[in-house]
Amino acid sequence: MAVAARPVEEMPRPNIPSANIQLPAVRSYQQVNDEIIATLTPTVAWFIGLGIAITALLIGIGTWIYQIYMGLGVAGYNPPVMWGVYIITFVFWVGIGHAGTLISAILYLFRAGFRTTIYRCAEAMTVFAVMTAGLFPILHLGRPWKFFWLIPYPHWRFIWPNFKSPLVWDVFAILTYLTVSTTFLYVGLVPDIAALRDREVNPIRKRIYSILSLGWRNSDREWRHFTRAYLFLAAFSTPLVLSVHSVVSFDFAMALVPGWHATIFPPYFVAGAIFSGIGMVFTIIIPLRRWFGLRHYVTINHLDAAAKLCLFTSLVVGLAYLTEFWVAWYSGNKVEQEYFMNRVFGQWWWAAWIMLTCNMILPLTLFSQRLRRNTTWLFILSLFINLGMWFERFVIVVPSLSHEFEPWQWTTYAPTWVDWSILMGSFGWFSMWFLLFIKQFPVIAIAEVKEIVPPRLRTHAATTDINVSGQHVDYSPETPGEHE
Amino acid sequence: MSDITQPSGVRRREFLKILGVTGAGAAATGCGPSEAGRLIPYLVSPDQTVPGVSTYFATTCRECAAACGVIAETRDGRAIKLEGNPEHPLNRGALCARGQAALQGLYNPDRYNGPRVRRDGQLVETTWEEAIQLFRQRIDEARSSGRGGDAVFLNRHETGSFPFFLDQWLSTMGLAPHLAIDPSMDHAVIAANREAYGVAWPSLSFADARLIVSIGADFLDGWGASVPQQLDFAEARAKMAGAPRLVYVGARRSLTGLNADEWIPVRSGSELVVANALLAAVRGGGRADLSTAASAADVPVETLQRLGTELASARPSLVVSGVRTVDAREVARVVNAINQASGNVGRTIRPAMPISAFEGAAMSADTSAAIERMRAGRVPLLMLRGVNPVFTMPKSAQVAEALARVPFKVAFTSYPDETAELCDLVLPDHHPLESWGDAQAMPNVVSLQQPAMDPVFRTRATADVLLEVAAGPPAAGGPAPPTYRSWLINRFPGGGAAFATALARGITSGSTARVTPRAPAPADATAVPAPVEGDGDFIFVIYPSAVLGLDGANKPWLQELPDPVSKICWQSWIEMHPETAARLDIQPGDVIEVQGTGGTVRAPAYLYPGIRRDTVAMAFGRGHTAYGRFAKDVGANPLDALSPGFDRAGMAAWSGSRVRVRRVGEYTQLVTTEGSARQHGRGIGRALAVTELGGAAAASGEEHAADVAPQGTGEGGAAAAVGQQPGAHGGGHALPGDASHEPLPGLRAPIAADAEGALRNPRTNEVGMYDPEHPTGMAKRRWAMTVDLARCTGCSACVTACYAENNIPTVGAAYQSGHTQGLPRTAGANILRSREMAWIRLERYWEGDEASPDFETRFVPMLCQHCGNAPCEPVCPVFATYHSPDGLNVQVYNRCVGTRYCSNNCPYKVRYFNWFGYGETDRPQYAWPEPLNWQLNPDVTVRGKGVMEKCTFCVQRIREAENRARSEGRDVEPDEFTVACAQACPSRAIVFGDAADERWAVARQLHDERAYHVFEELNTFTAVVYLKKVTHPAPAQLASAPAGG
Amino acid sequence: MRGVLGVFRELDAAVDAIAELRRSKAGAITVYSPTPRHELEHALAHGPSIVRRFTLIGGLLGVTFGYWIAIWVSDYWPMVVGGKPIPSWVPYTIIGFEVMVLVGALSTVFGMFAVARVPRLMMTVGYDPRFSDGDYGIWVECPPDREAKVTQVLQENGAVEVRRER
Amino acid sequence: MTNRKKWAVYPGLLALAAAAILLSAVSGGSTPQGRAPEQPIRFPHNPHVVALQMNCLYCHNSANKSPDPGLPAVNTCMGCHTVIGPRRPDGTERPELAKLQQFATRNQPIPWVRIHKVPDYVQFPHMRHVNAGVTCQTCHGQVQEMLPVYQQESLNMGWCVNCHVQRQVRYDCSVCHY
Repeated sequence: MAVAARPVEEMPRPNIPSANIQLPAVRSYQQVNDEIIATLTPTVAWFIGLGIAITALLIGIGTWIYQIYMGLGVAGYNPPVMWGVYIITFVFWVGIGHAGTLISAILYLFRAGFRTTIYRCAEAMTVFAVMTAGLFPILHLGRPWKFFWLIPYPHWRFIWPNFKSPLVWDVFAILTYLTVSTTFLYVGLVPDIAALRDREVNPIRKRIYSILSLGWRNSDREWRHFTRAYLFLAAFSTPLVLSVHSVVSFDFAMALVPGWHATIFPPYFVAGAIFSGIGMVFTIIIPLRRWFGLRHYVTINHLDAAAKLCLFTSLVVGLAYLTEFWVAWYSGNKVEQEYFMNRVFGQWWWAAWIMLTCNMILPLTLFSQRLRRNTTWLFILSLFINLGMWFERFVIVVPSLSHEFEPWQWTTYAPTWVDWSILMGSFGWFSMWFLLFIKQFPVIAIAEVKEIVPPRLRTHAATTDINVSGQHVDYSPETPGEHE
Repeated sequence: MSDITQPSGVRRREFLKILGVTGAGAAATGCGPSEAGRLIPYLVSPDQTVPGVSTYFATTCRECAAACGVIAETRDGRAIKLEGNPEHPLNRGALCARGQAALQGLYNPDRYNGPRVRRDGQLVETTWEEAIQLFRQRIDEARSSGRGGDAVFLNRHETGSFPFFLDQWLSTMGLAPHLAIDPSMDHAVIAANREAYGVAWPSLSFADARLIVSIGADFLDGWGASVPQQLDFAEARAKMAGAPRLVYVGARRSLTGLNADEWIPVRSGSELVVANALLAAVRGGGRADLSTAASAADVPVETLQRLGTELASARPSLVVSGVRTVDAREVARVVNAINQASGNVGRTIRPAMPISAFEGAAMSADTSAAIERMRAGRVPLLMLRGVNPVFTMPKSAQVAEALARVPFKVAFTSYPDETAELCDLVLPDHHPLESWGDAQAMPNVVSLQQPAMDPVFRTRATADVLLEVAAGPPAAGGPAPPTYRSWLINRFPGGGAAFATALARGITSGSTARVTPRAPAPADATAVPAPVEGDGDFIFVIYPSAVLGLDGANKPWLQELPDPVSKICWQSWIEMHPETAARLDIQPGDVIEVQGTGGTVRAPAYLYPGIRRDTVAMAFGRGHTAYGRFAKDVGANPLDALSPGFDRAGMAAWSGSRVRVRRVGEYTQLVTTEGSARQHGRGIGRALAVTELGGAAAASGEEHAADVAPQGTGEGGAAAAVGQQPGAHGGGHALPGDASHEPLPGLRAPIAADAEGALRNPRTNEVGMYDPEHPTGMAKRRWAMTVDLARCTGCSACVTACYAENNIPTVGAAYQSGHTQGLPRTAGANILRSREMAWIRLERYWEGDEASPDFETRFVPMLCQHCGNAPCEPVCPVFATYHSPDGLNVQVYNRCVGTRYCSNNCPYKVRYFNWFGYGETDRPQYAWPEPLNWQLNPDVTVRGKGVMEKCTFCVQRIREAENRARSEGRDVEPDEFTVACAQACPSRAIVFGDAADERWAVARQLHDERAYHVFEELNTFTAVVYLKKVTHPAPAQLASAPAGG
Repeated sequence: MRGVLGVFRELDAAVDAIAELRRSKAGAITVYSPTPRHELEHALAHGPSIVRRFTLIGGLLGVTFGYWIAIWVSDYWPMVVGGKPIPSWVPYTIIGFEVMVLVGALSTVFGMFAVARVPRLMMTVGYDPRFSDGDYGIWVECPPDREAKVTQVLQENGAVEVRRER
Repeated sequence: MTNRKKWAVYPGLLALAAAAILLSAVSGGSTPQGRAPEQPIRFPHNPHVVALQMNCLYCHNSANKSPDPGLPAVNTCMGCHTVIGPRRPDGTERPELAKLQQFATRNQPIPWVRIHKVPDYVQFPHMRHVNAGVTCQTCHGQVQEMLPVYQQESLNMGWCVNCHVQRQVRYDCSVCHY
């Protein structure tokens, strides 16, 4: 029963994600608490960042009020391009919101250990991204004050939503996803909040943490049901995360618009969503681990493993792009063919090539191990991926609508400052929540990190520990994966 | 939820305010002794009318001289819609766009509200008593100085009693007779006709011709009496195999040119030579003339020769001319000679049945002479009514300067136009819909005009003002001055009772007093082309805008109605051939400057394949510097480039002068509703040659030969031409995306068949989705429509009729552009973003090689197809659109939240979104500034911002008919009512009705062998069925090239 | 509630103490650990969690409700859209699925809370803040006469601190 | 809501009761039911309808032939009230009739305050209902007993639809909304 220590036999290859998740520089549970809770202290830079985010948000809100008062005409809509930046950004944020649940749920089920240190961050990102995304369907409505008509609530008129409409599916999928991922995040946070509570000296904060921690005590009963519930939540979230972006893709695939009406859309969208989500995780986690001094938690090995996932999804997405073309050609449907020619070599070539470059070509660099382990490159690439994925949705939404069946109604589209400032406001909204989150709650799951930190044992001195896999190497700066 | 419409109570208040007006209506129909305006609202109940139910008044349209009969629909004392009077011999129930838009002249927010007088250089409001006193005083002064004979009265040309009345009044007052002006009329043809036939305008019978040749005459759209001509032409075309071929000869393809089967692009100015050659061909001999003519006209000799041969053999034929060059009258005379030589007179040209509207108009040269007398300071008093010479005469004629030399100028116009703004006294006239009158439609047909409602503004009928002036200052307690109405009734044979009876129909036989026409200018025997004026590489062609006419620019419906040819609105443009533009490195929208003999004009370039390479053309109608918020500073006036010139009959010569053209270096985006001008082989507007009719087995080579889509993508693309299967007529098709069944012969809308129970399976008890016995409770009724493209000319009257009926907002005015971000705040900004709201739009596609003159045009009225399996319906999350039991695709405005998904999923793109609060009074984009909103149809919800709208198949008319039928205890009768577009259509191309009931005309039309659905391969099962256009290739072309046009 | 609380630094020490306490049937044992450890679970040898029943029931209820609401709503006011059947089970599967996940996930969490006795409104005896930090704790609820024995077992197995609480 | 299916909604109501109350309030469930504005003339329906047995259509004369029921013109009132003047035979004053006479002599319409109003996007053809045998009182309540007249029914959509369902007449959206 007791864990026996075995001598270290050989150094594993440093970048096998499922096995090599050790945190050589983390030696004890106390260290985990100390270091992670220390990141919660606000800094000047954080206040500045928060200020910028709130400013952007306020600009977005002001613009929205203007838009509600005047009408949607202030945005760049150019019928028949009836959907524009707002729906693009909606899909963009929903996509971002997929990485968190993927990392916390799917990789959990797959026992991919590298998720442990990044999942909290990704999950918080998910929740806030879905919160951001959820605004856009309301924001793009002609009469946003009537948005609740999409929700099936009992009322005297007895008209209910049309359950055959993909938009109602969207409502269900997004609300379910938001609820479940928020629950998931919160449930995972409870033991950590308990840890914060136990450390806190400020009575008010302690009180708040007490309430939020629900009186969590780390007892065996709690842990037993917790782990089981967490597993089921993960098991639910896995099909959910696949379904959500499938449903979002139905918004397009169920329509008969050329360029939308394709059975490939659900897997294509899911892969794209995960791809974009991992891109955003890189964008967030790489600066964060540096600023918070958490490089020995989120090790280069973890990033390397995530980069491989990124590469894989990029390949899936690239395949989907090519399949779309092929299907358009093979279908013999002239409308479809003309649309794809127009998309890539016609009116919208620039958007299509931004998309192809950022999502299909640049990520190929991740085949190189050196670049995978170069955080600077990963960060730059992640920015390109974010851009590329926004443009992917642009390419799906706008060119299709602008080049439909009816040639007389072919048109163009150009967003106005209203679109851009609401887009900016959405980043402000997201950043505000995220910044607030990282200073109130640990961005690395304290309790879960402890699972991969070797427990202190009587049979060993405190200096040499083993990990759950029975392996451990002493920390040294030369340990592969620790260099940047 | 009041956000969706006007604030509640407005309608009620309006109702209270206006209810008394219906008393005037009652008087108008002769059953009440009281006069308009005497009834006090809510004191006496108007026994003729029922609140909430429309009352109809027959009256006369005065938008152009033709004087069609209209029926004004009034509701609670307000005129809300104009329809053609079915009993009127001219328009027979149809009404053009300009006629429809008369309502916006009536309710124009920029009309003068009361008389104005110039004080300290400003026109300020005054009272009628003072204004009339001043007018009377000035007349006395002019008369007492002995110069009464020099006074000038310019009246807009009209027929009927008023010109006679006016001259009578003028002579009573000791003033000179008036000049009747209409610069849009073809005076050259009138002069030639009078020489040849003794009447100004014989009626034209297209249906009896075997060949129609039009030398520059846009007879479908603006030339002559468009509506009767269009009705007759459509009847001719509907004869299919026996229909006449139409050849258009001219430098620019007008709408008539686009409807022609052949276009011979002769150089502007060479029409006379060509006409002479044709005359020679008809008379036989004179073959030598052909090569001269061909080289002068810059067309192949063979073309002219073939036309000559065809013309000589086709009897009867019909040749008309309508050129505006200095040779205009000579061309018209030669054309008359051709018609006489071909034996057309009496058969296709009927001098015995003339259209009277064109009698009695003065030539432009006469106007010019009067202006010159003003410039010389010899005119003591100028009076103008309905004319605007400052705008309609070239800037180089310096009309404004001449007017400045007149000591006192009186305008009887109701609108602040350029000329009125220069006048010293404005005595605003009633709108024709507010006033009494009559018009001579045909020699024995008088069209009566009665007020449909009380005056909207503090205006007075000019005739009444004149009577009051003549009566002298009113004595205290004396009898009221006589009115024009009583004058009319007194002169009416049979007196008041007969008058009242006649008013009910709106027309009566007889003839009004006629002004003796001025003697025609002495016939000049020459038939030699006049020398071309100006220098430069290009020939300038100016044509009157068919949509706007002379004075339509202040009506937003007309401004927003895309030009039938260029599809541009709220803007002026200069037409130029694409190859010429490429040579000069001009892109569409590049501003170009035309420098003519009298000045320059600037406008963006529109590249038009239907114009000669050496010609630039421009429409006259925009470019106002005054004239209210909708007209001012919109577009440019092509006359700015001209020096005044006249043809030998005295008509202003607008075309044929040489000009220089240069690119200015500016760019203005074209305000066009056109996306792609090509169908890309998608089979939206389809056609077949006349030879293929009647189940001919020959495969239609015409369609795919016409398909030269530039984006053909290899074999897959070429093979899969959607909806244009080469084998569609000959059987055999196996291509993906094809319809599942043959469209020929005959086609029943599948949903209609379902509604009739055709999909029922008696053995399994299964019924179709739309079967009356289906649990969803479907009615045995399927509202449907056919659109006959063989009849449709693209004139766009249906579009304006739809605007009028359905409260569709116009969105292009400059004041509505303020919040359309990222675009200049000029007129049309919303249309640059394709936000026009036309529920029915006229698509105009080029087919064939645009580089050659043989390209063909397809006009397709596109409206909501009311699909049986509508793609828009299932995607709406809130059931704001669904399929009603009687087959309508319903849009519920108050349920719509504005996701716009329905529009995305509509393959026909016929759904329109309220981007701004066009229907909300407190928004800057409000489309109906007071009192334009008086016109709003109370049966149709005014849509608020953020909701989707679309064609409803005039559901309010369906419900009204159902209500009426139910009240009378019966079912709706076949063809009892129709929708607004069908009712207005001057080509009778649209038929509406119940497809599930064979007694309706539409159900029979569905069996036509030309029937097809647009995008049938999408299985939308549309309720709108199109009938293919029929082309008539030239006999020689038929023989040599089966591919045709 | 009274009993003895032992604080352990080392995992194997706690495991050994649990084993011995269970053998001695000293009383109800509650083990605190900063992170869930299989070693402790094995030592306690509890049966499987019953949270899954909540999951199952919640999921079934959810999917039923999802289908029911969609079908009932379309049947209540049958409006034809796009020529589709009034109750169309294919699209309604999406509703059924999403509601299943929603209700299933929520009932899992509520079930977990219920069986794990969370939320706890106030801290009772037998807890030490160190348990969320790095130390393990064993709380043995026992009558006063057993306290000495339990204390001894805890101390023998390496507890760094043992205290009686009530 | 139909009575027949009332039971079916209870599960939904239980599940979402709180949200329903909130959202119904904002979504137009509110109605000016019971509104009884002050009118320029305190017109009593009772003596006209009950005592004199006048038909509603005498004054609201287009209710059976138009979507709009119509209001009586002042001269309709004055048809009788020139005889029945503001002064009773015993010399006492009828103040409301004096007001009416003032309106008549000043040639002014009576600015009645509207009570029953459906939104502008609802088309309510009175004649269809009147001719189908729906009494005025069904929608307007016992007007003959009211002084002043007030709005008795909610006139909201659920109320309309309930009747349409019960009477088995069409109740899809385009019957009233276009």
